This record gives sequence, structure tokens and C-alpha cells, in this order.
Amino acid sequence: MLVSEIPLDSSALNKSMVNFSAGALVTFEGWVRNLNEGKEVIALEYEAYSSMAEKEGLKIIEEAKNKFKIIDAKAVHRVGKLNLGDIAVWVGVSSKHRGVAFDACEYIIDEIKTRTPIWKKEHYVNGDSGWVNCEHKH
Amino acid sequence: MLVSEIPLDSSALNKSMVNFSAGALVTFEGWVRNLNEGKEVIALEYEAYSSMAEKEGLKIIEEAKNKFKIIDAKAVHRVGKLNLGDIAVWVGVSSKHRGVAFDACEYIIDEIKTRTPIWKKEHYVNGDSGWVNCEHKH
Amino acid sequence: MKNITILYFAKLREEANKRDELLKTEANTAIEVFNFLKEKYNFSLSEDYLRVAINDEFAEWDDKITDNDILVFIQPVAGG
Amino acid sequence: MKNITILYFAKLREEANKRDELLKTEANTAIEVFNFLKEKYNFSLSEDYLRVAINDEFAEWDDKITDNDILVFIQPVAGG
Repeated sequence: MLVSEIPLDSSALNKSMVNFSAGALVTFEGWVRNLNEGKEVIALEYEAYSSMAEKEGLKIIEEAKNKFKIIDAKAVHRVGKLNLGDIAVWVGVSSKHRGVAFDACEYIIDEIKTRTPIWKKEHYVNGDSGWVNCEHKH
Repeated sequence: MLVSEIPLDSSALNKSMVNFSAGALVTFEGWVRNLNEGKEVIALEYEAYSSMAEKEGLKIIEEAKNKFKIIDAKAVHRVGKLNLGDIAVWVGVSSKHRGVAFDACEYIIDEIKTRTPIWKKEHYVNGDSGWVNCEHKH
Repeated sequence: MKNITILYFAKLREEANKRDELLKTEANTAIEVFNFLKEKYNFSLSEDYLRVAINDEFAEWDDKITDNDILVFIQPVAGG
Repeated sequence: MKNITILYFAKLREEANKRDELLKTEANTAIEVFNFLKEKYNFSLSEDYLRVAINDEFAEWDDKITDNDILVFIQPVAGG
């Protein structure tokens, strides 16, 4: 897994997965959307503890390769300021048969969201902002 | 669902799914691979009963929208002569939350493969060719 | 007497050596049409292994056919 | 006396108002370091709500720290 400060190009990422022995590619793109828990979002920023995020991401990908009969898997997470519709995270999994590609792709994104040290700060229309999951906890 | 005689551009297809209220895009690409049941494939062709395939495809997409809480879904199937690595079929599903996008995308591709009248003829390295699932049955 | 259209695809297209044909028939059901054409072209696939579509919709073999219907014998699809 | 490095991210970075610092400490465990810094910067998040990483790996709060360790207090991640 990589952490990227530049916008993700899903076309190039998808192409990087081409493999003549693979029959299936499943990809996930996480996009910046305009509402979170009812609050209107205008922009957000992701901040990563990059060295650990990349190590933890590689562990997740190795786990997926051991659990599921896939050919390849990759993941990239964007950091920095993002706008509506930007890709925050991309995951791609190739395999011979499609079922395992769906399972592995979902496994990888679920684990990335749970385990990799990457944080999101949302900026709202009303001027407020906050780190998701970190506010009002003591 | 559409049946296309020209190569599928997954980048343009993915972009066509952008929606600011969607947080997740799951896509499936089916690729032409070099082996099927142990036989080495050099090329293949897909033939469709297009009017019915598109109608059946739209039914599948409507079913997915009813079963799963998704925002949008699209599918395109290529017909004609394809080479190794070409995209035979593309499915994209956008949603607010990612779990349903995985489920709906897998549902759609499984149903397309089972129900839409599209046939595949494989050409093998040894000079043989055959319609997949149609040979040696009486 | 009915006028119906048959469209052929994939292996059956190769075996019939045509993409479509107009048929004048006294057949009442889809299976009667199929049996006539199976004998005519010596199709390698039997009805147990096929489905029939009438006017772009899956139908049953013993469904009635009517004038101007379009019939297609649907072979097992690409699958996988 | 140990020399350790603390890296701060996200909300704790804002509360500490710095990205990193070198600390000379007699603390033996990660939780001792955290308690000292929580009081110093008045962090809004308690250890129940955080995890600790030592040298890029998740660790336990009562794990021993050694000279030149890099500590990070890991807030709940973006999730969702």
C-alpha cells in the first residue's frame, strides 16, 4: 500500500493490474461525499502516519493474499486536501475467478479503514470542522 | 445495460459514475485471460442477442436497485473479437456506504453471466475453437 | 398459418448457417417449431439444453406462438 | 534516562501544536509517557480511546520503552 499526496488516477491504477492470467478485476474507490452524518461537507483533509500506514497496508494485502486465492492486490490512500468527488482511497484485486476478488477487495478496504493510521478532518458548510471519530471523547 | 462493439474504456465508465452523494464505487472488469479449463486461449469472440441482452441487463440492474441500497449501477458488455487483456464486461455500482456496493456489483455480474444471451467462442493455440458451454451436449 | 421470424446465434447460427429466417408454419408451440428446425438443420443441442425466447423475453417451450412472433433458441450463455 | 521521539498527528497534533518532539524521560512504559504528555498538553482524548505505536507497530500501553524509540498515540482512524 502507498500513501499519495497527489490525486489518484484510477485509470492508471486499474491498468497497472492487467495480467493475462487474471479473468477478473474488482476495484473499490472511496469518494469524498457531500454529507456525513447529516452535516454538509465542503472539503476535507486526510493526514497519515505514512511509514506505519504503508507497513500496515502491506500486512493487510499479504493477509488477503493468504486468505483468498487472488493473483494481485494493491491499495493507495490519498492524503492532503480533497474536494467533493475526489478519490480518497483506491483498492484493486485481480484473480482468475471473480468471487474471491470481491471478497478480498472488501476485506482489504474494511481493514484499511480500521487499522491504518490515517485520519480525516471534515470542513462543513457552516464553518465548523472536526476530526472524524475523535471529537467529544474523553 | 449496453452491448458495445467498440472496446470498453473503464476510465470513462468509472468517471460516468461520479456523484457527490456517493461515498463508494465498486467496479468489476471481466478480462480475456490466456487459459480456460487448461486450454491456452489466443483470442475470443462474444456474440449477443443484443436487444434481449440489453433488456435482461436492465431488469438485473433494476433488481439490484430494489434489493440493495445503492445510488446507481451500470453495466456494459463487449461483443466481437477480443484479445488477451481486453475488457469483456464492466459493471459499476455507486452507493453511500460500501458494503452494499460490493453485494450489488457481485449480484449484477453473477446474473449477467447466467441470464443475458451473450455467447463466447474461444480460439485456442492448437487451432481448435468452440462455443463455451455448448460443445458436446445433445 | 403463421409468419414467424427465427434468429440464430452462436453455435446454432453456425449449424443453420444463417442469422435469421422467416418461417411460414402451422406449429402451435415453440417446441413444435424447434423440433422442425432441429431436424432440418441437425442441431447438436437438444431442447433440454436450451431455453426459448419469444419477442425478447424468456418463454416456455409449450407456450403458444402467434403471427409475427420472433423466436430465439437460447443456448447456455458464456457463464463463468 | 532515555531519549525518545514522539510524533503527533491529527487532533493530538493540533492540541500539542507540534508535529514531533524529542523527549528525555525516565518513564519505563508507553502509558507513563502518555500520562505525562496528556497533562502537559491537556489532551482531549484518554488512553482508553487511543492505541500506541512503538517504532511503526501497534504496541500495548504497558510495553517497555527503550532508548531511541519512536512513539505515536493512534487516535481512532477515519473508519466508515
